[in-house]
Amino acid sequence: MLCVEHIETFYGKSQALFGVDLCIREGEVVTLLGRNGMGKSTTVRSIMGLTPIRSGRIAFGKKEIHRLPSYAIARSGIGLVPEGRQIFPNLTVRENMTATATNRLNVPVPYTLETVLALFPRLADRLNHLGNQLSGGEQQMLAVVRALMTNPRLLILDEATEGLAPLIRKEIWQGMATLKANGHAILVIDKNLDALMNLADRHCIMENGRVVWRGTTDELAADEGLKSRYLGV
Amino acid sequence: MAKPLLTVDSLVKHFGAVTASDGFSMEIAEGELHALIGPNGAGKTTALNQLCGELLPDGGRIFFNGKEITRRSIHRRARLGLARSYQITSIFERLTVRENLSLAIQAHNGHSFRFWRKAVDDPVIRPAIGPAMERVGLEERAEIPASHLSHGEKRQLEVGMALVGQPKLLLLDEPYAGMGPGGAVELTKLIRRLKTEVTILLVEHDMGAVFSLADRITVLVYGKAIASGTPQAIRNDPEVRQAYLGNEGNRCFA
Amino acid sequence: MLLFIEQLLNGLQLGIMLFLMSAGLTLVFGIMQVINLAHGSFYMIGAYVGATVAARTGSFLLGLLAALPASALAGMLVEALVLRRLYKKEHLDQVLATFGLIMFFNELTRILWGRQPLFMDVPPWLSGSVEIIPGVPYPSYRIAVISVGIIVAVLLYLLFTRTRLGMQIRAGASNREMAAALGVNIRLLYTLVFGLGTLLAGLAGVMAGPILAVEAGMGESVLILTFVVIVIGGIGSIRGALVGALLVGMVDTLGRAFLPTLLRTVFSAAYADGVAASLASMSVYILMAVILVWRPRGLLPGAN
Amino acid sequence: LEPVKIGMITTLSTKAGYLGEEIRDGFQLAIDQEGGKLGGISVELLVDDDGRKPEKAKQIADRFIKRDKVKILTGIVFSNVAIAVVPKVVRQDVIYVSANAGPSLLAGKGCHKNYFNVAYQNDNIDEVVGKYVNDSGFKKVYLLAPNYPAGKDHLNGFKRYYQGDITGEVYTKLGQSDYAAEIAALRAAGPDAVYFFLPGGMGINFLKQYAQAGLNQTIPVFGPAFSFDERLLQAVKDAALGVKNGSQWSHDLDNPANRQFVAAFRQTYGRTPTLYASQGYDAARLLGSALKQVNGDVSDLGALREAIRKADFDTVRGKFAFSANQHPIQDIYIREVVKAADGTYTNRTVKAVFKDHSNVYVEQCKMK
Amino acid sequence: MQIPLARFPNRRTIIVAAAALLLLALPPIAQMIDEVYLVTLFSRILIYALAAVSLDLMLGLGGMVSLGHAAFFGIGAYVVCISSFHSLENLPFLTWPIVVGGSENGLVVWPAAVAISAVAAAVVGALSLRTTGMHFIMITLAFAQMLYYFFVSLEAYGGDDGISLFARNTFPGLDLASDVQFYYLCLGALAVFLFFSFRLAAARFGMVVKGCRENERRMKSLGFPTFRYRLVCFVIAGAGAGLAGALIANQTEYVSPGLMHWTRSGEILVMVLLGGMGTLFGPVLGAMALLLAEEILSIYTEHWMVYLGPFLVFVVLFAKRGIYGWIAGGNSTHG
Ligand SMILES: Nc1ncnc2c1ncn2[C@@H]1O[C@H](COP(=O)(O)OP(=O)(O)OP(=O)(O)O)[C@@H](O)[C@H]1O
Ligand SMILES: Nc1ncnc2c1ncn2[C@@H]1O[C@H](COP(=O)(O)OP(=O)(O)OP(=O)(O)O)[C@@H](O)[C@H]1O
Ligand SMILES: [Mg+2]
Ligand SMILES: [Mg+2]
Repeated sequence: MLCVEHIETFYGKSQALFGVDLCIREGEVVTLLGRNGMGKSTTVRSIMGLTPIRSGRIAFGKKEIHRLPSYAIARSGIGLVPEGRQIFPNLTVRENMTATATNRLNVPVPYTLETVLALFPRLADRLNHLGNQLSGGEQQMLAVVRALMTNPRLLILDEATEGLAPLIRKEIWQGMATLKANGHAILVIDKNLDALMNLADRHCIMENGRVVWRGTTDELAADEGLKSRYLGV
Repeated sequence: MAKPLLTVDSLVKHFGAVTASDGFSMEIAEGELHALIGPNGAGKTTALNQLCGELLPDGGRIFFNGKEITRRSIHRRARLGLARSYQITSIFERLTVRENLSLAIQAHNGHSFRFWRKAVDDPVIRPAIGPAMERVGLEERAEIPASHLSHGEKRQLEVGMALVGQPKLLLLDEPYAGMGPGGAVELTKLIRRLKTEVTILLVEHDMGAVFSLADRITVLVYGKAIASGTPQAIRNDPEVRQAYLGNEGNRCFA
Repeated sequence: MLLFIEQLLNGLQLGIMLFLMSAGLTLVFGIMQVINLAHGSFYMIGAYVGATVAARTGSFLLGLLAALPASALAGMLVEALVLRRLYKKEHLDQVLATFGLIMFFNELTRILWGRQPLFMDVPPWLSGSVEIIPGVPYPSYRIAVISVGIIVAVLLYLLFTRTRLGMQIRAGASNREMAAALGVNIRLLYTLVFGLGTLLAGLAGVMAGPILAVEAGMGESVLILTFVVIVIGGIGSIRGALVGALLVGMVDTLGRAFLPTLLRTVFSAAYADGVAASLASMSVYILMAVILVWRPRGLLPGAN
Repeated sequence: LEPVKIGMITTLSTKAGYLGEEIRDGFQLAIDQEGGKLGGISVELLVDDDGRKPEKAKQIADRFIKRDKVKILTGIVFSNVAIAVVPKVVRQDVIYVSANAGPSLLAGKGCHKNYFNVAYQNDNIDEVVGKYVNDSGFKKVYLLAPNYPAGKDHLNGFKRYYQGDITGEVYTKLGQSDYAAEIAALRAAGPDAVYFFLPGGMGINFLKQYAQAGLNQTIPVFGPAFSFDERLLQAVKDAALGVKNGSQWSHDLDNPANRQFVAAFRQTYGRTPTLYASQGYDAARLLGSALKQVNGDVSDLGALREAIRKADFDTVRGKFAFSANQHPIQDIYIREVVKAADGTYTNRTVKAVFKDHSNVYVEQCKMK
Repeated sequence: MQIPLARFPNRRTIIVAAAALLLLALPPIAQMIDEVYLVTLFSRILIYALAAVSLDLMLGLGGMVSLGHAAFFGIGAYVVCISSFHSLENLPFLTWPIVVGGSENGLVVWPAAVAISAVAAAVVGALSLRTTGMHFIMITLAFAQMLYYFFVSLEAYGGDDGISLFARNTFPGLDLASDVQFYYLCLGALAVFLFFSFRLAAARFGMVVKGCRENERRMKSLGFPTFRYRLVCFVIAGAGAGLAGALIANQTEYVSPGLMHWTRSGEILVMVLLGGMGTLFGPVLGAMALLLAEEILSIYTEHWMVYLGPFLVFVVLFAKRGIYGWIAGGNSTHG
């Protein structure tokens, strides 16, 4: 469904990605692993068109998207939970959720205000608070909810469980499992390896702007050296 | 138990209808690593903000090192030896890593109404800067503006800046956020080393880290401390389990 | 007593007129967070186009109808050519660029329309006066200005707080990148909002035309006052702008009207008049300084 | 022979830019009529815009004097700019001929043998209205001016010849645009006439709002010519209709020089000249007469000064001579704003109130 | 800041050296090509450059955007003119408890101008620094406008008409009536202030102020009483503007409230931005560019603003970090 072919991305003059390839199929959960500063978030930003690629190709479904502006990429059905939350601080919680909410792909059972509030009751009593008045974890929930409510076909989670309490984190993983079951594709970046192993089908490990290893969950589990070499655990 | 370094006596803080601290009390003994945990929105960051002076409490008192500091300004608390790192990264984006750290060093070495000598040549700053960079593992990034660091590297810098001033009490608000699995291991090592030098209050949702590092844990729910004790006691406390841990404590350490 | 009520009304009227002028700036500056010093230029463009068309056709309404699209188009053009490239840059780059635009527009009007002020008259159907309070005839045109101001206030308030468009605009103001990544065509939206802002500036210009001199550079004197209004009210909130405008209008009017009398009770007449006149000139700025010292973010700051 | 250079420092930008434009156009017309000459001597007019800023004007004066070796300067519109520039340049052995500003300082204590004013002393224009209002039997007058020294000077000029009561004397903010509060207070005070000095846009705003309040039907307004020149009037129109104002010149003054000037100006620029244009024109003609006498030789400053002081030219005002402080002795008129046959708004001379009027600062002037 | 001076002959040092040489040699050159008016033009430029550099100290270094900087400029100028007025008229300012009369001696008056502007800056700063961002811009504007209207209605000293300086101040060893000597004095003042600013920017104090610009909250939690540092920075900038004001009063031999109008503050701000904010040397180029452009364009066309306006826009869009950044290239800020 999403095909990233040999993309190179620069921040100004410094190159961050050196030919990254990545593929996600319908209904699949793929992870991006790697140490800090290896280019995971940059890959995500490139896909979303936030940091346009210098060369390479990105296709989503049948469409080439790497020359489209961000909003068009999002509208083609990709939802993003960015790293560092990035909720809109000057909007209320309710506004944060509804400002960009749509069901443009006509999902039969869309995420709506009611359904997500059931998922995160904590947000329900904060509906009229401004975004920047929320606690860190509440902001993180909001960022997840905001992406869900665009009802995407592909959901990208960049450190989406950062700062969440264990119980909530578990809820999120369960939610992801449900999404996957409903045929959504998911690209996850997270440090919580255990949870990822339960959820994901395939993994990519990045180092210095390149994908240096890719394989299935079983292959990853089998190779302990891999983890210590690339992830430092 | 050693004498308390910090005593918090029934803090109250309201934000409109929300009561973020609701008679919150706790004590931190000199030399211990005290963890503060609790569900999202329980009021942990708010409590830290009141400790370091960014928010003034509506009620209650705070004692640090024997002195009441409830209404002191932020920078004076910092001078007394209270340092913090922020949950949402808060660094000097357009300054280089070196400059970020050198500011942190300056802060703890007398006033800075020095208009003539270059800061880089300052006899206080010069020798301290190298070790400081080494400590956070950013030597190679020294001349890079902080805005160009990756998220995780920024977190390292964030914690590093709080450490530089050799504080008496270090408030760490979710230092693990954004650290990759490898970084987390490194950070744990770092904090373990720090434990021997400084008293630490750690707010963290990474239970692995909390249970392996903390000497004592206080659990905050809805602005109140519902339990306080050793990790072992907390892990087995049914109330805590229900409000916060689920069965995670078990899974990691049982 | 009647005089006092009349002066209150004058204060209200000045306040609403100031609001009308600040409404456009509230959009551009308060909500989009773009510092547009050239905002006054669009006010001027509105007034010039309005005055010219009204003079040619003899109809105020046609002048109004021509001025609105003219200032909106000019605004969108400027946005697309210049400001669009500056959102990501620092605020100060916007200051420099729009300062240049002021120069350009002022001189351009001088070239196109000549150096002397233009004429614009109250439409005949608004030229009478009404006695709202018995014994105090009040010009109908000013009542029309008040009404337009209130309508604009209500519409803007609804647009920003009640519509998704309004939310998306505010979202874009705090984080363009995220808004785009969530599917908002922020570039188009901003061009349109900027156009709406300059359209409102043009509206204020046309409305002011019959009361004030229509001349090159007319925008700057208004500009500073509208910035004052917005800052007093609190950046980013329409309600704040309204409150700020009313406050400035009242303080300015009442200061001019009653300070001399008040001071005469203490000082000699000539001295009192002198001091009162100076204080009245400064009153708005004193008000702003006091409010900002007391509440550093203005009276009703928008969230940010 | 090299053409004689004349430096014109004037205001062409800012809201007041049209004033400088008028002076320049009037001056230029005189040169063009002689085919690039004044008094038979070929001249070169250098014009620069001071942007209404005193130090910029000084900078320009410096450039004119040092770089272009100009011996004759003219053109400044505003009194404060003149006060900043003139004392310095006249000490540098340069003749300054003012074509508009006539501040009291330069007429009195600060007078100088190299400084001539061909337009008026500032107070003249108010004095004439004061006298007229007084003679017409108004007993209660309300005064309005911006809160700055020039405002007070102008009102003092008015009061010098007006003997009745003053029901109110209000000083407004410089650059004020809304006069609703002042108008309400004025109505409450119930005067039988109003005199205002509000130059430029302030005057337009006041007149429009005064008319909209319906007061122009009940309480007559008087003012100096500055708010009633032919270009401003096109922006005020009906609101100014019937207002009597004071001026040393009007386009309908019946003398051959004036008839010729007005016709030529209209033909060249397609509009009726204002008093500023007449002053620019007179300044040029005055200089022409002097240049002719010294035969184009500006190196002998004494001779040039003498020649200027004679004022041997056909002024568009009919009669003109210099007083001891080198300001005009001239007739001063009351004019009325009327609508012309072609639908434009203009002034009609009502009567000459002062004959051969000088100024009160002569005594203070100890010319060196 | 530590980098540019360390790596020796780089583009930046070359530009600064070239500009310094040019400015030093200007009077003889002007004499040679018989354009002596250039000397007065450039002394005006130097004075505005000094004002712009002082603004850059708080703007570029401290991130404090002031739209009221001209107020301190004006105060400096007024101190000179009023003091000379009192000295000429033999009117003491104060008769009790001590007699303080006017003076025309530069060594007395200029320090007084600097001190009084600094005091004014301290008062304005203490009140303004409670706010940040746009509010700070506007509150500085408010104070400047108050001062503007105050001087407009201050009849004793000429009000809106302004007040003339009968003759330039005296200065031991120099004849300031000579334009060339005055020029070198201005150049000297600018050079000293610039050098001081460079040192300041790299010193501990400069680092702290930069930190406050980036993230004041963090500075506080590191233990800095940020308000004090920012206030001192504000005061130093105000004092610099006061010095520039004292010089402009001598250059023009005249001062009026127009010098404090917000548009003047705007122009100084534009000089800083045009030259390159935060570069300290950039504002010198900015002042030069803006004033020269005005001067030259207005010789050729009366509609010079139609060209100057788009030029400014062009600089913003295409010259990264102003003129200095454009010719010096790369990372030319000091922070
Ligand atoms: N805005 C930026 N400007 C310049 N360089 C950047 C920028 N953002 C990131 N980089 C650089 O790009 C590289 C990749 O960063 P990226 O954020 O993609 O890493 P990451 O794998 O997501 O790390 P983390 O786990 O810490 O979030 C890093 O070396 C970083 O320094
Ligand atoms: N400025 C504010 N205005 C209104 N409510 C606030 C404000 N700051 C915090 N709150 C509320 O107070 C509660 C406590 O917030 P706090 O940030 O202390 O939580 P926390 O324990 O740190 O949570 P987390 O683990 O998610 O970071 C939250 O519900 C939050 O919404
Ligand atoms: Mg990342
Ligand atoms: Mg928190």
